[in-house]
Amino acid sequence: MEISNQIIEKHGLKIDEYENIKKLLKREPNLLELGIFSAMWNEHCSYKSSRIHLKKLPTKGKHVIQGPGENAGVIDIGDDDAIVFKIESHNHPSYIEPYQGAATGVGGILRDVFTMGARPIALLNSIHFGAPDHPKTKSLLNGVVSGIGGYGNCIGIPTVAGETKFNETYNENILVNAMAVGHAKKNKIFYSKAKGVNKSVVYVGSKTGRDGIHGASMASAEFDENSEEKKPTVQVGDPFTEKLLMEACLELMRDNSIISIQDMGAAGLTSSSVEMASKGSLGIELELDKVPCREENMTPYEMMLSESQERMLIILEDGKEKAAKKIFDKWDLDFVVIGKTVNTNNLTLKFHNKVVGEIPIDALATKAPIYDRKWIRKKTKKEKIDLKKLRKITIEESLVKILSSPNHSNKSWVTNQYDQMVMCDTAQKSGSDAAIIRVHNKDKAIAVSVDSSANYCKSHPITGGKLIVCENWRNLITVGAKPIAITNCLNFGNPENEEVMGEFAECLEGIKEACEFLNYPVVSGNVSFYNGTNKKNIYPTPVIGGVGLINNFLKPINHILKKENSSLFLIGKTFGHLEQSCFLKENYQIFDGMPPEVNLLNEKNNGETLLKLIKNNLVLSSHDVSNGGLIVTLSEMAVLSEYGVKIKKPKILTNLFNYFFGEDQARYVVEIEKKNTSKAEKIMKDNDIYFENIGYTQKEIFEIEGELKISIKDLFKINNEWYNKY
Amino acid sequence: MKSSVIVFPGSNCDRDIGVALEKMQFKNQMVWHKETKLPKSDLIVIPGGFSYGDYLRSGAIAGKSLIIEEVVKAANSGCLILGICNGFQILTETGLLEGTLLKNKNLKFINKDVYVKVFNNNTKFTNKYKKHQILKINIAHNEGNYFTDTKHLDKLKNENLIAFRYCDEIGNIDDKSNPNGSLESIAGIFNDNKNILGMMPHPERMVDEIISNNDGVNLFSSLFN
Amino acid sequence: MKFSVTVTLKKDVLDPQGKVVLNTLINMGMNNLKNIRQGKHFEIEVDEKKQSEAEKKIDEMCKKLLVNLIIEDYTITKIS
Amino acid sequence: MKFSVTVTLKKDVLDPQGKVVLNTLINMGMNNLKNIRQGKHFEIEVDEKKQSEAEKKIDEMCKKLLVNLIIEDYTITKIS
Ligand SMILES: Nc1ncnc2c1ncn2[C@@H]1O[C@H](COP(=O)(O)OP(=O)(O)O)[C@@H](O)[C@H]1O
Ligand SMILES: [Mg+2]
Repeated sequence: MEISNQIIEKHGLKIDEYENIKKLLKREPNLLELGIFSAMWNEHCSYKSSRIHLKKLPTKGKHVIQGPGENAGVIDIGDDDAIVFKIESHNHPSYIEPYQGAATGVGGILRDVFTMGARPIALLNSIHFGAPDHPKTKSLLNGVVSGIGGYGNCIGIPTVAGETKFNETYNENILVNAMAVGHAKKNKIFYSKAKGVNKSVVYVGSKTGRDGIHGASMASAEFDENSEEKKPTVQVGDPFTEKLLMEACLELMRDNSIISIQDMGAAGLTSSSVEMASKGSLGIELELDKVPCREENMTPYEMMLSESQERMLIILEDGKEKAAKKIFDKWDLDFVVIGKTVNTNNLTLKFHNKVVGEIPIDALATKAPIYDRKWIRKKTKKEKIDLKKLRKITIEESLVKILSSPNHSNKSWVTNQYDQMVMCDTAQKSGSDAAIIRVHNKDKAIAVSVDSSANYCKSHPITGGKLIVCENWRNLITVGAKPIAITNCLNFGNPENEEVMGEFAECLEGIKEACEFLNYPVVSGNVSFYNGTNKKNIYPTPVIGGVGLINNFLKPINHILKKENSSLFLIGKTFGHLEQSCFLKENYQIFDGMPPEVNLLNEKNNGETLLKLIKNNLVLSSHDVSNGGLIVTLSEMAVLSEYGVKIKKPKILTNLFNYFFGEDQARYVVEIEKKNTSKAEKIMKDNDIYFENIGYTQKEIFEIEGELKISIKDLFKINNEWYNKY
Repeated sequence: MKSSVIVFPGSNCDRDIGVALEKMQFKNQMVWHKETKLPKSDLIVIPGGFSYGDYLRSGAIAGKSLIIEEVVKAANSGCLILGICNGFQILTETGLLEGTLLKNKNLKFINKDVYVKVFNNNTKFTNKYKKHQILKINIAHNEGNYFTDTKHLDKLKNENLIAFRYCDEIGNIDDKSNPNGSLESIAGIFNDNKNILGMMPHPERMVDEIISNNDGVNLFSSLFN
Repeated sequence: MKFSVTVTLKKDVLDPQGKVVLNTLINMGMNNLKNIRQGKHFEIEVDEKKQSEAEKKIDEMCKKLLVNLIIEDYTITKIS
Repeated sequence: MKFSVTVTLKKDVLDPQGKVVLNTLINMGMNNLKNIRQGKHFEIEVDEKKQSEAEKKIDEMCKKLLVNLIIEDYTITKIS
């Protein structure tokens, strides 16, 4: 078949990229080869626009066993335990078919984790929808949440934390990011690098169908009016088969049969085989007649590009085929030797005894294009918002408005659809700053949280980048965990747009700076570009997934007030920063201005001091101050508790709105039993952190002296209405 | 006491119940569904999860597996059988328990802690609980909406075969405290001989104070009486 | 030979799914809608020469697995 | 008027349920079984005089709620 410009374009390749392909091949590719190039060279697999920026992130540290570059990152949590984790986006498929898109997103990230030899122990998700009144939002929300639940519940891994947000910037392009966390033995981690010539390449799992052909290119293309046409590429998830595949793989991993293992994710058989070969500087030869197919008459093109789910590629040690096959037979899964490693450095594809495609591995991997795309810095306007000019409201009105808003309403409508307890190690479920998962049979636990803040990142990407890392770090601290490392999912618009690329570069600068300062390395991640429609790009939405460690785990700390008449301390200084705050957004629809400033030094000191307080058993409950400011933080501590608060009027800021709704960073509220306050104060003083005693807890009533008095039952109602009415 | 936990492809609470049984001093064995012989056991547990993906109908395909014939034999000779969640669904599919579990009334998966009231504490499974004791216990299911015909329902009531009913914190039984639309708020039932218990809530999730609470402990310790 | 099997809930069995679907449709403004019941549908292909044999087989499948006879009814139709 | 709606998965779309049911039936000894695909079935009753009107309505229900057009096909049949 003649390769026309139209065919090239259909494959998401640029004409000069095609010229490059011809040079590398020293000839014209055939259609199969072109398809393979398009899959490997698209943004999703090649990271061509992001690579040079990602390189700057700190990825090393004393806990890091494996940084970015493998299926997932691996950290050391002491003894012989390792934690394996990663986050991934499934934005475009979820917009087209929310249930299956979200479900297969969960399935994909789980495979990334168990491929490395880890048993998954927790799932998280970050989901962003358009405005609630946008006609599509409701069904997308329903579909995505039940898809995430459907997959995780069935396979039996608890979904323990996440975030659910609404913003019209996602009207035409929702975000669905899923994170999986697994536990492995330190000396039993499996990698994708092939080794040795003439080793069996084994296909295991589900059969190959015509699902998702060109899914990876779709993930790297903007939507337009014709996106309906791309619909047939949606894959259907089969969590039952994934459960079998997971158990079978983990069983096979108990001995030393596996040289290399790689899940078939985006670009299926193509990317998995190329990646294994490329890492091992080897070639790979596949006999496509042997690929287990679900449909009749499948072509090599379809087999190589299919994104059927629940499949893996394994390179086995000599002589292990029989024993391995027995395991897969037990679990009723296909197990077929479809090829071998070779020393040619080529990907060689045979079909009906003919070579139907032959491509040098490095042309697909190391020689894939890398772009230093043009980008421009964000110009920010520094205009002050004059509160005096705004319509007058009371503190109570404003609090009610925020607590009942879609973004701040209680999320149990979402989280009740997820099995959070299966595996019986979830010590802290959704609803707190971070979830806590005990390491099975051990007296230690990990804490996990995902966070993002698109508004902050939009208004000032560098600060926004720093802020989300800090917020994520704080969320782990408040439950008493030492933050260890992060994964990140970078959801951005079209990288060919200079502003978008600028947002990307600058957010990464911020992330890098915060991670370096906090000693919080990045061990895995994912980039999703082309989020947007018709040149309207989404707000930059990097999502940070953090993992922390709790040694000597005895009982979970969370944000729910525990006792009557205990003291409440506010750690960190309040300046009253209201720009970009919920207060201005929810009450006045004001979206301008800069996000709050980040002071990494204070961030670190305040956090580490709170950890000391927790270690010394002085903290009854704690919560970080984030969106909505101090008053929202306090309400969240009260609504799920039997206790309210009595807060003194502040001495430092005269404007109560600045004080109570300001979103200054590096702050926490902690509840400390009266008898322990002097001990706690001493620790805080010794560590030179700023703190205020802001009041105490009391029964049932949420109160600010002379300003507001409301029962926590009412607050609870206000906070729990929205989802049920939606 | 010796226990066996039957593991189907897609079971996912098998490890959890295994851990709980061992903690409660059972000598436990896991039994893969393809086996044709059951080890000698005082208690057989069919665990929660999504056997065969819950495809077709929850519990239907597991109900046809080889090992189930052995379970039925054991049940008929008086062995104690406990089906939790998917296990309850499987027991109804095999006919060891009557009735069926339909989709939750809101058609959504529900995972949360709910309250149940002990209705019959005069059985092998429940003798350590007080009558009408209220337990806080976790549920996690798509199909927990128990349904049966009126004849059987009358029998359940008359012969005291209802083990647990959903209630609220202080014991009220009404539509509001019924999470899934279950007939008469039924959360668990016995067979005629009371040697088989099927229940939707997960007692194995409630045997560890750090994780949840200890409200499930007595279900297992009762069996030693 | 290809058959279709339709499985429906018996009349006196509660159909939570149908009920929710009905309410949703009514809320969406579908008036004059009186009732909806939801069931399952199977398309089954068997390699059999005689229709009567095939039907017998399909009936057996229904009884043994596809249908929960306590709460469901079924009908078998030949398609091709 | 009463209609039945049959919803089936499109041809190339994976049917995990059908696959498991097929394997189970084969394991149960049902030979000569070639394929099974599972779908949904609705029985819908509408209060409408004109059949064409009724059908239009049902078609709308399918498109708006009952059918996931991305992965499913459907057919509408009048029963009574
Ligand atoms: N999609 C979701 N999946 C699981 N948990 C969620 C989801 N959305 C929100 N949550 C949970 O709800 C709680 C509140 O979320 P959020 O307001 O984002 O918290 P924070 O500001 O502390 O990050 C958290 O415990 C979070 O884990
Ligand atoms: Mg928080």
